[in-house]
Amino acid sequence: MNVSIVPSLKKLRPVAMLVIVVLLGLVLGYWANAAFLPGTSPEQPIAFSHRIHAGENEIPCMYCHTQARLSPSAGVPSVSKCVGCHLEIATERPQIRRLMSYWDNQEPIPWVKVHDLPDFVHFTHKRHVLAEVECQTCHGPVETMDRIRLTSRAADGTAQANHPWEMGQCLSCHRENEVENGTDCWTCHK
Amino acid sequence: MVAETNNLGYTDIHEDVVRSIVKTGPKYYIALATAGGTTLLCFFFPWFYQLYYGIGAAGMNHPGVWGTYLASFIFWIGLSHSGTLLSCVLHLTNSSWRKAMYRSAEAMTLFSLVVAATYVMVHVGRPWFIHWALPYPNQMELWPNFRSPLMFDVMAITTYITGSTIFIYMGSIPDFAAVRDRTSGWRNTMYTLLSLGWRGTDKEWHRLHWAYTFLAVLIIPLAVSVHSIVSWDFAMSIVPALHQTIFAPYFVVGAIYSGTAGIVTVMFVLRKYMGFERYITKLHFDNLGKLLLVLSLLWTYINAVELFTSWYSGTSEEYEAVGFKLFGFYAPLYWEMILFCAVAPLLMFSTRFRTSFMPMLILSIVINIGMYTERFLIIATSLPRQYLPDAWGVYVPSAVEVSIMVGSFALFTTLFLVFVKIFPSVSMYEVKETMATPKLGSVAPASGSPA
Amino acid sequence: MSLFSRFMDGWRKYRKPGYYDEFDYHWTMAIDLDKCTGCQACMTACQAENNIPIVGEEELARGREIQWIRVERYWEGEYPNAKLSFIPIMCQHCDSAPCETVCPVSATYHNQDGLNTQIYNRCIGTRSCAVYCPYEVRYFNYYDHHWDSPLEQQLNPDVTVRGKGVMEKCTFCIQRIREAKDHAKDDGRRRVQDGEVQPACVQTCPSKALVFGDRKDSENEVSVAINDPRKYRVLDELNTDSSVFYLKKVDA
Amino acid sequence: MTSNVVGVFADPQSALTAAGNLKGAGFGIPELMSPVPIEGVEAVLGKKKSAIKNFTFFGGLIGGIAGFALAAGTAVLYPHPVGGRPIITMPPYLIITYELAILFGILFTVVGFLVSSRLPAIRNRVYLPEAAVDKFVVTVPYDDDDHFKRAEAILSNAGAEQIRQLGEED
Amino acid sequence: MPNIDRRDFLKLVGAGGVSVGAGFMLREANKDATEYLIPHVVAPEDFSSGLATWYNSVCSMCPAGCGISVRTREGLAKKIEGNPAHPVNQGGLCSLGQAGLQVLYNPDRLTGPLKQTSARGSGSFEQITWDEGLDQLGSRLDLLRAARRGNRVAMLTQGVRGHLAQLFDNFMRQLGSQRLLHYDFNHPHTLYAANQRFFGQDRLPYYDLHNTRMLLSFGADYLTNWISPVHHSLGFGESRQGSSNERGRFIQIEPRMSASGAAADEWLAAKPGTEGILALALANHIVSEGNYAGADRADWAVALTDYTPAKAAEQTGIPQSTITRLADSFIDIQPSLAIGGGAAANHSNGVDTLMAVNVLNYLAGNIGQEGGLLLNPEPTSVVSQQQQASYSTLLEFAEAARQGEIDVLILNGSNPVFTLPQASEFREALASIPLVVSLSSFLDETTAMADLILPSHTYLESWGDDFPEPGMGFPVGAVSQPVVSPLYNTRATGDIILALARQMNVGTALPWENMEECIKDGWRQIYERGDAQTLAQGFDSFWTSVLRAGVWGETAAGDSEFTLDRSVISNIGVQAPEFSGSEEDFPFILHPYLSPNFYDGRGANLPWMQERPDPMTSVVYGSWVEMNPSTAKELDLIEGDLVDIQSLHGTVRAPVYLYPAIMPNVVAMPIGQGHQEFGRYAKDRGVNPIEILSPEIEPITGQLASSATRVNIVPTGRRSKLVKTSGTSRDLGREIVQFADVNGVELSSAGSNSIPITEVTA
Repeated sequence: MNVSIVPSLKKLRPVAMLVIVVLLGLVLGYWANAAFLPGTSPEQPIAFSHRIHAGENEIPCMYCHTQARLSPSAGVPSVSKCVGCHLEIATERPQIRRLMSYWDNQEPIPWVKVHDLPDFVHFTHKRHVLAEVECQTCHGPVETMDRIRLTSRAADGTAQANHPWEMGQCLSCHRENEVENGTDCWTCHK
Repeated sequence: MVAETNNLGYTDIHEDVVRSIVKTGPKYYIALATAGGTTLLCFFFPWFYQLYYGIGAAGMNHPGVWGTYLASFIFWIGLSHSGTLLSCVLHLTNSSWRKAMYRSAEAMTLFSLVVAATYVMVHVGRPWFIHWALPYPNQMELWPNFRSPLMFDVMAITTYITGSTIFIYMGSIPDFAAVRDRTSGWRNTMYTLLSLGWRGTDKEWHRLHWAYTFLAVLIIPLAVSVHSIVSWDFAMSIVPALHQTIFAPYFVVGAIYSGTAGIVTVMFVLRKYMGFERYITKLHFDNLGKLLLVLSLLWTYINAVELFTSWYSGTSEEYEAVGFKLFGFYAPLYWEMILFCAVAPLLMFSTRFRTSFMPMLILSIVINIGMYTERFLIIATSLPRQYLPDAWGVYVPSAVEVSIMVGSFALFTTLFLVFVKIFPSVSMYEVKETMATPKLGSVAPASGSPA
Repeated sequence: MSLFSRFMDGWRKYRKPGYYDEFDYHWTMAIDLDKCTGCQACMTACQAENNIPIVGEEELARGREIQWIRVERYWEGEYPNAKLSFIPIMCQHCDSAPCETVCPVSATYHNQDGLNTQIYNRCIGTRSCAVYCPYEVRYFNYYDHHWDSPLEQQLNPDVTVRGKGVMEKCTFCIQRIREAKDHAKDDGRRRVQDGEVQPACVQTCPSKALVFGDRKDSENEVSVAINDPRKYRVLDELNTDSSVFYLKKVDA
Repeated sequence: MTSNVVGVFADPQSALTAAGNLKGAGFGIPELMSPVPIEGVEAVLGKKKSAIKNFTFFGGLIGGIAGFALAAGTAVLYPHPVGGRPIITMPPYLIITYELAILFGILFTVVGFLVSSRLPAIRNRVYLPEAAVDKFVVTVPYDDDDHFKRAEAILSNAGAEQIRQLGEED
Repeated sequence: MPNIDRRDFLKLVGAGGVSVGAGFMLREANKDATEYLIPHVVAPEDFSSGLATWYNSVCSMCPAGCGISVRTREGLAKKIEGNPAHPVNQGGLCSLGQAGLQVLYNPDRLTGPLKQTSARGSGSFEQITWDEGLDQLGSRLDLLRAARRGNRVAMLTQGVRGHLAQLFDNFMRQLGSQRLLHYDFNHPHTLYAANQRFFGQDRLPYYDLHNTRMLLSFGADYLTNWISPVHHSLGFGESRQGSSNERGRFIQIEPRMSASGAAADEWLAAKPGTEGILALALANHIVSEGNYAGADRADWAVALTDYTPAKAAEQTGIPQSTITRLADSFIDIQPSLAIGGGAAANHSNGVDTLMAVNVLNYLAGNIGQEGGLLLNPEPTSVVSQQQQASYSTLLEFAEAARQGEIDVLILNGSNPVFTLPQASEFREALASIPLVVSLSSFLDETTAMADLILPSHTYLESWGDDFPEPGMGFPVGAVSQPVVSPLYNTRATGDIILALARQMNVGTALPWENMEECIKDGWRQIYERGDAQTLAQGFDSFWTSVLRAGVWGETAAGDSEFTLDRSVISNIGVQAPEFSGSEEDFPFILHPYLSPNFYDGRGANLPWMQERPDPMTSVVYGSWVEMNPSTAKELDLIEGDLVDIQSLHGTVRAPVYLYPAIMPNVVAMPIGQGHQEFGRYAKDRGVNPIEILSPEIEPITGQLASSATRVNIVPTGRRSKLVKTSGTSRDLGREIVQFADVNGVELSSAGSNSIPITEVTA
């Protein structure tokens, strides 16, 4: 008679395969959802294109997001600001008509938030803008996006699409630029 | 020393152990279902409720921020102390009476630790982030704070669980091999893998012996450090009545004390219900009784010292703490503890008491009730009455806490019941070592079928 | 920065105790017990500023109050010579804080403001810091708190709402300190000036019993107060080296 | 495929004698399989040395260093000033060192055991289930029939209950 | 690859498929909820998301009139702080003032006009529109006015000042009604009367606590609820450890130690109601010792002959030596100041007691002195005279209602059903009024009895102004402006009145479109009376600067000369107080006091105030009855035992609290809890001691003598858990609060003070 663990391992093979298949399936399903239904570029009530505004027409970011250099939040422009231009420009396009219908009803436009930091994070646009951090550093190449897409900054400094901001990303940038107290927890947390 | 077992042969023990694993009666399933059901109902259900609601489901408050969860945690850690520690000590001192009981004692260690580790999850406010207390690379670049006594705990308990698991497993390899040959189907597969292809060659025995000895040498100081560290969770604070130098030895002695009592309980159950009457004998109870007696006296002594130093300090904080313990809200529990842990064990001065099974069982349970009370009182009488009298309060456990406490015993029982069906709960080869070697030419019944 | 230089940097900076002296600020509070009337306006101010939850009678009866600052009362003597003294107790922001060392996940530590800080979202809820704190000023969220609508509209957006399982405590209104630093930067200043920051409790105190400032500036009001002969620290014998100083009540 | 002569004995002493005789007859080192460790094996088959203690020692050493490095590195690379203590606080870090030294010591001991005892058994090995119950089995590989006969003789002289020949299949 | 048969393969495919789905769902469940960014349609000028905007306004939580600054973010009010520019509070603010936010955001606010649909008090209301509501009331008023029966309309409001008060007055005059009643439970009628008689002034003087070095307070809880507590706290702090080298001394005389008593250097318990006798005994000693050298010295000597310290010691229970010591130090330490109020003034001899206090100030030369008592100049602005109704006025009104003389009652914020004793039978009187209309923002006890509710804005949503009373020694006014846009379908009180006026076609007398215009118009008059510098800037810029600062004042104080009318001297005298109930049947004197948290009960619907521990006892969410530990021992009671407190006029039940600083024959109860309505936080919580008060009055003013009720304590044998945040209020020698002498040298007074270690705190 002989003894070895190999035959027993062979007997376990179907079970092992099942486990592997299930695990792979879970990962695959999770990944597929993340890749194809990321929810990081939601449809907006009006198909506003940053590519046209910021890219082709080279309107500066701060023209609409006036708050960014003054306040923690960048803010979205009021409806009147959009209308200010579009009373004249491209008035016949369907999206502009849609805008005008909001204006006519004096209703705000319910833009869907894309870059949404958790409640416990204190982020101030003002300090970053004043430190001359480019908007694109965090928001990615906005001027090329028709629809805004969640973008963060990878460790190597490149824009990382569909990936939410994580603490390590803020931290590495703060470290690189030797921000004063840049790694102190209370600088970014509240 | 082996007077009662020398009329038994190798095959007897072999058959008995294999039978205890393979032959399963309905009683076992009823017991398992009861224990499992109770675990589900009393442990997991209230715990999930607490996860949903928050720790507020328990009775903790300000300033009594710790409660029975931590008391139970210490209790289970304490219970874990005797098994492996005692086994290691007895292994190194080559005490042969250890051999029939140590496997289940070690199992007790292991499962106590599992329950204790679960209690950590029950205790913390946000167990879904408990991994932050483990050192692993993460995008936040944030690692645990290794200055914290709680981190000592994390490291010590992880090491202790790992060590105990390995120790019990290593000692079981030859027995897995023995059971492997008598089983078929999934059991055979399982035991083949568990035994790693053990054959019992002289080389294997030699390596096992040394590895086992080194493990024992490593685990003894580990076990002592584990409960010292648990005590430092308290003693490193500046809470009156907790900030005590004697706490580490106090906890270690208390742990071994309650653990040894726990072994007596487990011995009794194994002996009575698993059919090991022939291997677990009066001798074991007698020896454990002596050990318990010594530990009880030691424990009493440390308690007295603790009271004395607090009283002698003369500060209002310590004085009030002692007063509250002795005569305050929880005074009945305190005196219950003294009765159970210091007075009742004196019965064991009598040899007749030590060698009677049922009284020893009752006493061992009584001691553990007392020891649980001790842990509860350490928390419940000190934290709510610290330095600022205006902030004083009272902590009373809630129904959820009591239920989880009961459930934890069921969880332990469930694990143990599963254990006895997988592990040979008495170490065959070591019992065999205590027997006379078979005589030349004696005929043994054929066992197993040759390939 | 390379890992090695980071290591050396950290080592050099924090090698020896006493590195707190090198920190940017050393925020300190002085409380004149001779002025304190026990009115508890500070408690309400704190509750309003820091989103401290409304706990409810049932939970209060179970001792689940959350009061970042509380006014303790101590009676002395019996009628007709009974005497009552009040003392506001909040996080003392100890330099040798027992709570900081015990946190296994570094959720509480000392920051460059010389404050004992608590990072709520790092907290896993072991509650050990509350055990270790001799002042018992750390409060635990035993469940998710709830504001009857529309009371939630008064919540301060600069302060997070702590969820269940998290420890919380006085921050010396760090959000105000942060705002003041922000203003200082806008004005091209390196440092916050004296009087620019007042925690909510100090701001509101009707009898002006509370004084707050940076101890590093030896000229300001708080530095004067903590050099008063009446100054003492509560539980000083525990060597917590706290940043809250009390001025003894005058017994005339 | 190697073939082995296998002798089954009822008591350890005769098995030992047989093993000694086999060794003396130039059969290479015989293997002894037994339900319990047999005392005096080393006297017959030569002193055994194992590397386990080295594993344990170096495991402990590595663990200790790793533990201290873990604690100190963690503290220094992302400093969180705590309680005014120096960044590398010896007493607590020594506890971490101690615990990790033991943990690594244990893990390395296990590795040492597995390596030195050649477990788990991937290759097929000669085995008799009786050896796990109450029999003492001596095996020794043989090359040809002549060898087998000689071994058989030695074994039966020593009092073997059975003598069999077993191969190691792949 | 090992060979897998078809079945196994299918199984694997199946399992894989299920797990892919599970992974997909897992991710789906982990996704955050969608959040929206809602922009403005047109961005307002002063709005900036993420930044706070501060608006200055006036606090209306109590009559002190502190200035507030409200922090708003994104159009929501976030915090109320004291306005540092306002002379009354100078940045400080009490708890109740800060909790004003919870008036605004109270979940129990009335959100729109309501109409009672069945019997009164049944609580069944239906929503109506403003037009319907205003129509129903306005047409009724118009009819009555047209029929010249305007006096059948009554208006009962909480004390209001400024242009709103003027508007009310004007409105009622147009209607032809004299029944405009301002009613506050805590209004110090006796203080006004005593000052009127002594100084001939219809307003309160300014009490200069800041500079006084010796304050003698007869029952006035000046740090909690007497007149202007925040201002007094400022003064207290300044006097204690301010810029002066000499530390002010504070002495408090009252039967139950209040917060002011705790803050005092010395607390003395005179028998209830004998504080005036004590004051006159001090005066007697001052005069007899020759410490008063005025021309009228002889008159005083005659007037005070009956009030020798020896006699007073017997009457008040305070030793003669203490009396003479107090009198001497009152003269020796200058400037000194005596004030009176609270329980001392709420007796049948209240006015006399406060006159006696004024005598002390007069004899010590404190009048018109810095650190003493400064007479306020005539206000340059709107009338600040209070049309406050006393208890007897309300009784008269109730009688009129019962006689069927009242057709319409308009309630504004006042809650007489809660703040009047049951003996007044006010609730029953309400039943005789055909139409009761409430303008309250909350469903309080009185509003619950209304037929029509026209809910008004809270003060944070409306325009208003205020002129603090007492003045600061110089004219001060403050404007309150809306800091948030209205939350609900409510209207400002002033706007409701103006709308009613329009409905009644009396618009010419009340020509304003809305309250904002009314206020602005009123302030134009203030502006026009201003000096050249003010006028030079133009009204608009004046108005903007007032709004920005939140407060306006003239620094020049009018010089107010004072000479005492000789007839006052001969009328000085304090009678023994009268109590309702015999000492045998009712052995205890009930000492009801305003809770520091709820004022007269109006704060009870604010959760912050409910959770604020009572400063003295740390009790939250409930009522209690305080008694001396020795009394409790005699009655065999411990903390938490429920007792019945019985008076001639009713019984309430409350748990016992052992209070170390209360006279043994006095039991004290806080006012504020015991609401039957008033929202979820206040309803059915604790008891209201006002209910059982005897309708004893102070005869001169008609004020309720609320401290003149005798009660009996009957143990019920039941217990209740007294919810409090404090563990043990003894420091057990731990020196948590430490004491020093004035030079900062530590005193070893603490330490001997220990309680038995077995005390259980639960």
